[in-house]
Amino acid sequence: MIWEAIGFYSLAIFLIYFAYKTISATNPVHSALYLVLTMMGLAAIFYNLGAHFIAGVQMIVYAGAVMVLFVMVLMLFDLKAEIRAFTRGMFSGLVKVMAAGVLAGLVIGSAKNSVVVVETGAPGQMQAGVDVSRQLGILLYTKYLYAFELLGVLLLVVAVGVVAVSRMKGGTHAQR
Amino acid sequence: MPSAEAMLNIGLSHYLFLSAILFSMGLIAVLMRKNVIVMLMGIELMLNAVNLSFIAFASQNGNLNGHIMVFFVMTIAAAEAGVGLALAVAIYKKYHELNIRFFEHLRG
Amino acid sequence: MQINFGLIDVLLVSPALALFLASAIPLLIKVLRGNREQNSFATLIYGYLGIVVAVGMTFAMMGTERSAFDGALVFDGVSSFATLVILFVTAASLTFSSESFSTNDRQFTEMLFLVLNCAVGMLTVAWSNDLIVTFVGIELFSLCLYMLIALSLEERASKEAAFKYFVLGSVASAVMLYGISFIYGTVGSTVLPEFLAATPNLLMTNRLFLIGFILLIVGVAFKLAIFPFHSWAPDVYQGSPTPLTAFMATGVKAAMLAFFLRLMAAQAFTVERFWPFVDTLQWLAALTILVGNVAALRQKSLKRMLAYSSMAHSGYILIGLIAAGIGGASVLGAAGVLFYLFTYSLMTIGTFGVLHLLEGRADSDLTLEDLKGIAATKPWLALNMTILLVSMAGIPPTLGFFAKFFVFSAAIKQGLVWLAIWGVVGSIISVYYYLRPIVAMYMESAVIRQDRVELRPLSYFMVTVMALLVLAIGVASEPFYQMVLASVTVVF
Amino acid sequence: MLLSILIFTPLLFALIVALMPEGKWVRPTALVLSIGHFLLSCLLFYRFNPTSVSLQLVERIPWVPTFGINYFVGIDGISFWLVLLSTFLTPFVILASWTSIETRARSFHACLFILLSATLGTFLAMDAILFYTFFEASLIPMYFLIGVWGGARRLYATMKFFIYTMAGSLFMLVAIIALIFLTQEQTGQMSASLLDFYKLDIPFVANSFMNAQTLLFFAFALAFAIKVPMFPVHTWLPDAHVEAPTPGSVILAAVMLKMGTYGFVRFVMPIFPDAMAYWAWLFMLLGVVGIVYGALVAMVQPDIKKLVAYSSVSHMGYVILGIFALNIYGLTGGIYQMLNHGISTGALFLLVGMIYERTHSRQIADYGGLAKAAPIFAIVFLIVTFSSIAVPLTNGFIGEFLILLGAFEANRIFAGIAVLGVILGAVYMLWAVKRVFFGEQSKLVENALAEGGLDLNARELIVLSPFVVLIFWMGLFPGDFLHWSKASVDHLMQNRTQYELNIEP
Amino acid sequence: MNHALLILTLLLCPLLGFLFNGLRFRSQNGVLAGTVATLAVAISFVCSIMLYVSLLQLPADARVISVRFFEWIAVGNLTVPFGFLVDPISAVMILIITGVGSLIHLFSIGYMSHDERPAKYFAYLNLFLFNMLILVLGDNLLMTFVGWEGVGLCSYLLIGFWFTDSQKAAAGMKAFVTNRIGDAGFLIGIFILFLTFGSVNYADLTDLVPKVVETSWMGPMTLATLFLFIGATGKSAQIPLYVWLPDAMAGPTPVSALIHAATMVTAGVYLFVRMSSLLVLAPLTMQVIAWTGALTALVAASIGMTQWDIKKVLAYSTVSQLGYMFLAVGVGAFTAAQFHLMTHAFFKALMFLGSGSVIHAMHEEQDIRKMGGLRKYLPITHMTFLLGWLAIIGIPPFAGFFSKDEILWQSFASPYGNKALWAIGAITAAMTAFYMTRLMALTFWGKSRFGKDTHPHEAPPTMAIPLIVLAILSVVGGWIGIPHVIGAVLPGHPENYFGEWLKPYLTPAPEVHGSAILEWSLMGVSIGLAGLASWFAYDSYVNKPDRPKRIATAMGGVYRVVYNKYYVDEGYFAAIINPLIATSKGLWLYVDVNFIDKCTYWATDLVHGFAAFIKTVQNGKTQSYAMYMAVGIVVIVTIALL
Repeated sequence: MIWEAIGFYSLAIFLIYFAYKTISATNPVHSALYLVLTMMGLAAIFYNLGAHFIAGVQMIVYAGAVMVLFVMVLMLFDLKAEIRAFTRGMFSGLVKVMAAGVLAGLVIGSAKNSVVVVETGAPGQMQAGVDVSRQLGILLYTKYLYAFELLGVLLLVVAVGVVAVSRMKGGTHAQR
Repeated sequence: MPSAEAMLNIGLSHYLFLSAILFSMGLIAVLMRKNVIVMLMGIELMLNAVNLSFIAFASQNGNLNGHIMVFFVMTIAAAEAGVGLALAVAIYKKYHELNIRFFEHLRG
Repeated sequence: MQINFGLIDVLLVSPALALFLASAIPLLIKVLRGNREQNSFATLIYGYLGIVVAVGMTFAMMGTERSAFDGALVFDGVSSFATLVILFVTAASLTFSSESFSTNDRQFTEMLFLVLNCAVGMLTVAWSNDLIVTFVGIELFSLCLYMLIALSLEERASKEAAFKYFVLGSVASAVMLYGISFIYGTVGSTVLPEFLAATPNLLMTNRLFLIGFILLIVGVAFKLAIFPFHSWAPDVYQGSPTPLTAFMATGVKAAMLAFFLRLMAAQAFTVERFWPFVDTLQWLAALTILVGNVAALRQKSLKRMLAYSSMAHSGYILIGLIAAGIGGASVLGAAGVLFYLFTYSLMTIGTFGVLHLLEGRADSDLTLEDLKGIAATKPWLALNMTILLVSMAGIPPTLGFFAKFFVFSAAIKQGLVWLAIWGVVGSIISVYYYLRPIVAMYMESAVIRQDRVELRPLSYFMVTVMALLVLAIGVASEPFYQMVLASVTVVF
Repeated sequence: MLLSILIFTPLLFALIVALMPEGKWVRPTALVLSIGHFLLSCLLFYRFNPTSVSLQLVERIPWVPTFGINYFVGIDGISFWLVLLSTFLTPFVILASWTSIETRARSFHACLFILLSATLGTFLAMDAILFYTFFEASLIPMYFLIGVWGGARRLYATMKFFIYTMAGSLFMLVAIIALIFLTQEQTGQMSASLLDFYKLDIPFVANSFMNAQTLLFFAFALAFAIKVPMFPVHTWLPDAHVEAPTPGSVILAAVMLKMGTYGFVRFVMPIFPDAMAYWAWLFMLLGVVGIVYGALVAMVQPDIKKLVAYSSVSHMGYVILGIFALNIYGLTGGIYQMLNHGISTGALFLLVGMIYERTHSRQIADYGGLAKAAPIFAIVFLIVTFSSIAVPLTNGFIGEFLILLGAFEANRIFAGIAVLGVILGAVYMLWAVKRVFFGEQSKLVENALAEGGLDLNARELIVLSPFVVLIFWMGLFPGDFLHWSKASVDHLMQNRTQYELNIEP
Repeated sequence: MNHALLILTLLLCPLLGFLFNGLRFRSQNGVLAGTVATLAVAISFVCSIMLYVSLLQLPADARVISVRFFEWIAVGNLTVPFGFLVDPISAVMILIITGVGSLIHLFSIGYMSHDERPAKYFAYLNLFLFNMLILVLGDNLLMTFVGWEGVGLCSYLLIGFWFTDSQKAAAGMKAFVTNRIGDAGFLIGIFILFLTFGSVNYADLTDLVPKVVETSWMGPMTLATLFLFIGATGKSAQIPLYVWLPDAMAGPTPVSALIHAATMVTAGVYLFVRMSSLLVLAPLTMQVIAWTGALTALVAASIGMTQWDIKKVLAYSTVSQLGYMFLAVGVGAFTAAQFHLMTHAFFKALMFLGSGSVIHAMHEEQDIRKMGGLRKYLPITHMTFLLGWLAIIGIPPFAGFFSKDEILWQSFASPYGNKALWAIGAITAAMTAFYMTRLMALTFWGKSRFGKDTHPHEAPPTMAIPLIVLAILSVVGGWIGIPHVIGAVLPGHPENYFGEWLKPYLTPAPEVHGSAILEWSLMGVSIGLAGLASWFAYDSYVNKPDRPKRIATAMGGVYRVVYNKYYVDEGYFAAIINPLIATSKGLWLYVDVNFIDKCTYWATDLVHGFAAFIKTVQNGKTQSYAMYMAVGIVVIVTIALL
């Protein structure tokens, strides 16, 4: 138990630190790299929570693909470190920080004294001895088949759309 | 202050705390960063925080809907990142600027 | 482990399939023919074909309540109604797009692809019975819209609008998703009926669920442009090409309202623990009406004005939603919402269509000045616009009046008299800005315009149809209302 | 079918006129159509049974049955004359605008016909929602009449007119909806029919504002008060009148203002008897203030059309006073005064318009000595003036006398103050007459004389002569007119608290 | 002949005359217009006589001919017939009206021969007679009111007949508006009577009214009669509403004779004679009437003594004489009032016509300082005027003597009267004698003071005949009402025919307690005073022309005040009219434009301000929008969690 706690807290501190660095680094490239670290930390936590498949996907899709995309784009723009990381405005800044903080506080406060887990006979109920990934697959291709296919459509749409947008006048692959 | 036992007994709420903190940090990035790319990173951070919350609940609830959701969210987040970056590229080409404060023409 | 789905499920989702196929075919043709843009009219025909098939399938499947994919999707009156509205506005805005300067160019095929898939996303939201599916649907149409806006030839503001919409929309989705995670965590499921069944109990005991529920509603409210989540709407509406503004102002709302109505069916608002939020929601409705109508007063850009006005209409719809949610005679409220939705769609498509017809260039942002003297040069268009605006102001015997009448009736029936009165006050303010274009068209002398606008027959026809429908259904609203009533009674 | 034909043929006419080619045939066509319509409406004299207290010539077709809304029209003594007034005025308005409306004649006549249709619908509707529909719909053509063919500040005036009126009526809509649900509560069936509203028993608490009947009463009263218009919500009227073209002013004054007072009689009086009785003092007070205030302000107006407009405020104050006197004299007088005001103020606006057409000035100060330059005009104007200031044997006297008598029975103080209006009415009208018609001829008049005749031509005389005839006919033989409404009015007054209206079998 | 037909003819003749002349108002043919109009009135006069004869044939206590043509207004309990009533009271009136009226019409033919619009003039005149006949014949208060307003209307038209003169038009308007004030009171009186007794018919009222004398000011009868009296003060030019009558002299002189001397202005008196049975039940009102009448008589007479305009003098004289009549009404001497009404109609019409003849002869000159010695030039006018003068100053046996003396005696001896009233009456009589003699002296006697280019000429016969007829009437008119004391000593003991005629229809004059000797001596006093004043005036203005000026200087301020008519007009302007106009302007500018409209502007400004605020909030910054969302979420969640 104590080791579990130590593991959690060290991961948590790791995560929060790098998340903080992500949002405060003046150089966007640094931000992106810190974000990669954060994602990896999250993957560790997922693993810790028994979501091994998800942890793997997190590492591959996020830390691998998405963040590489970010870094690529940043490199494309050839950005230097900025003088200021944040937009101006003392008062609005304060309000923003407070709003975000209070939101977190509200969630934390509520979570602390009201987490009640309802046992349901949901179809996704984990069955002992069956592999999580297999169950996931079954769910995806039965109940969430439509959503899954939709996801495919989504990706296709994004592919087509992004290309189209980029080909626009003034885009990276503009035709005129 | 919560008791030491509560601190040490890692449960759902700890993960939720962590998720909430990460979520609000992501939100702060969106709210306050000048650079649009970093704002996009903030959004990714928020989505990740939500994922954390899902996974924590899933392990608590013992069903896989959470995992499915996370799977979907990840895909969508990737797509979103793609679209966001494409838009960023588009506006960069137009304005040669990534500072969010330059995009305030529509107003009033 | 049973796999309980079959052909019937595929048939049920066939409208979406039809749309997707219809969107893919011209794209395929384009790719196969070496990335050469086809005749836009041919492309449009494919789109129409898909829509027609979708409409046919919807009608074929209508009548009984069915669910598909193990309860992930549900097909009942509300969803078929929303489906029809979405398909209708898709057809209309496609028509406008094909004749618009800012959308009809070498990438019209991609454009059509995005629009139709956007409609698929909307349909999914309207059908979904599972929060996961809902979320995917929302993301699908949102992403499509971001890109559609950015695709506009209109250079000045569309990129900015797309980016703003993207950032704010993503934040809103994240928030909504966060709410879904809480709901999932506390209910243990994302399936809507289970969630709704557990709602009354959980609202009493579980704060996390409460937050989750509220965040979910916030996510929906963002799409509906409810105060204070409305700020994106005017900027985005103004920056988008007009046909797409019409599309997103109506289609998105249709989809989200169908979903919202499902939420309201839980009668969560009857739970005492929830009353502070219900009160807040009433205030939000009031403020939405107020802010929408007041801000519209001082807009120069007509599109922006209509954006604010559509925000105000959302406020009226919200009144109906609240009336539907607080128990008692909810049917009235729900029927009012759907009726208003339809009315709103007609009027909005129509007015934006008129604006689109008046636009002479890709990046024109029409102001009142541009409307001056239209009555003399384009009398029929001016008459259509007048009918539509009068309907928006809610003056009988147009459809707009009956929409307001049904919503106010529901509110008064449910004891929300103050909201009805507030709505009335909003209407009074709104009269001013709805009349101003009429003033400009009829009562002020024309300004000489440089750009000649050629005839755009399809759009013209569409606008006329809208105006005539607004009048005709207005005079004979009963059969239509009966239809709406029948479609909501299953849910409520 | 007669009533529906009456209501909807003008729409057809509007279509016909709108689709005609622009040219010299537009006006004659419109004139012939409107005369035909008037003759059609004269059929009412044969079809309407004045001795019956029931609703007659009823047509009832379900419209929105879910809410108990019907297309339900019918006529009784209260609406009888208002219908005829509307149909009567239209041909003359068209004739009067023969030369003054120079642009877009087709649209103009189409607007007039649509307006006619809406006003007839308002007076004939026996279903609250139908009434509301016509009540609101009448705003749109009038909005165009003022906005397109109006004077310099027409945009301001037309907007003010529209928003003011709309503001009031929307509260009425809320109240109507509430009443519909009340019928559901009390009879088990939703109904927007006035006949069912009359049967409602709406809870009322004296000395309190927050009770159902009082609130509903005020919602209705506000709508109608703005329309009438009563002090202090009258300020839209002068602007609208001044900017409106002559036909618009005439219809506005003669017909549209009546919608407000008609609403008081048709809706407020039988549906909210307790609240009406309890708050009658307030409305009598406002009516009296309107009478005196309108007269005083009219007195100092430099613009003759504005003067007539304020005199409208004063005259309509009498109608309100009469209605809220809640006795047979006041009510009969009020209804009679509605007609009188339609005739005399309508004629005044016509006259002002005719002279404006020649001199292009409405400033009283610009005139002088007109009686010599245009004697026939002066004579007609004087006759109408005497009608307006209620000289006996003209129509105005009957109405004012009955109203004041009724008011005196109800409240002596208010009636005493209202009598001041009789004096002030003479003051402002005759003062204006003196400044415009008497004295030396002004430059304006001389110039106009030099350009051509100032006096009325044959067409204008034809327009005005029926007004003059009516002024004396109504003043000398009011029985001929009251006869048609007497049964209904008596019935309403005698059963005010338990009013029921049956449908003539 | 059928009574209904008779009455119809009586009424319709003037109306037809009006229509005939009115429809050809542009006509310059004065003779045709005048002849038609005069004929119309003459036919009416014949009808009146026939009606009178019809009455005579009825028994003395049932001399009532009542005709109802149709129901005019019938609402609720209120039924007003379009009905007419000929009884001895109205018979006297219609005789006077049509008789004097036809004479004045005849006179007008000559007088208006040079006018531009004679047809219009005669049309108005006929219309006036029509209305006046309705007034006196109406069998209910409302019909009376119809005529009441109608005559006011015609008076307005006729005073402003020469409307191109703005002053004259203003005078017409003043007359109408002042009358309207009275009419408003009249209306309230009708309301009170109707709402108390449920009827407006004279016959019903007489029956319905409880025969109880009211002592409270707030009693219905007192209030009603007081309000009716307000009406009468307007129409009959009593304090405080008399101011219009002198200005009304702006109209053509025959109009002044007919309307502002003989007929219309006496309507108030007629009304109270008609309502005498009610009036006696309200003694408080009678007090008010008596004192108002007396004061009016006195004040008007005093002003009359200082005026220089021949018509103004006569106008104030009329006001003063009307005061007498009201004094008579107030003391319950209804017969006397009616009698004086009649004699006054004769001699005042005569004098106005005479003055018209003078003015006609002097080419529209009205200032008596520029006349004098006209006796030579205008012998007929002078003779007739002289007879009128004798009548008005009360020299026996001229008409005025009998009526005026009756009033003075009653005001002294009646239980409603007192010595003060008599004293005022007597002083007024002296003043009347003074200013009338002054008028005679300055106009007809002494040296002529007009320029050489003026050549006064005697009136044509159409003008002379009415003068002569009226002069005869002024002489003999009084003989039908010879007081009992005088009749007792005269040969043949002529009875008071007039009193007997009216007696059954009037509330009998109260028992007079006083001896014949007292009556004789009072008679002597008044005649003596009148004679003295006349001699003084004659002496001052003919023999010692500088004396008046000396007296005026000696009187100083008092003279100035009286000469300026007590500054009543100015006072009304300062106290009522100007403040009213200022208030109205204030209401318009400050209430309508600057308050009510401003309020709506404030509302719109509020809305617009809010719109501006929203526009600033909608600042185009993506992050601000996100912030609104975040804050909104926080607030909503917080509220929901509370």
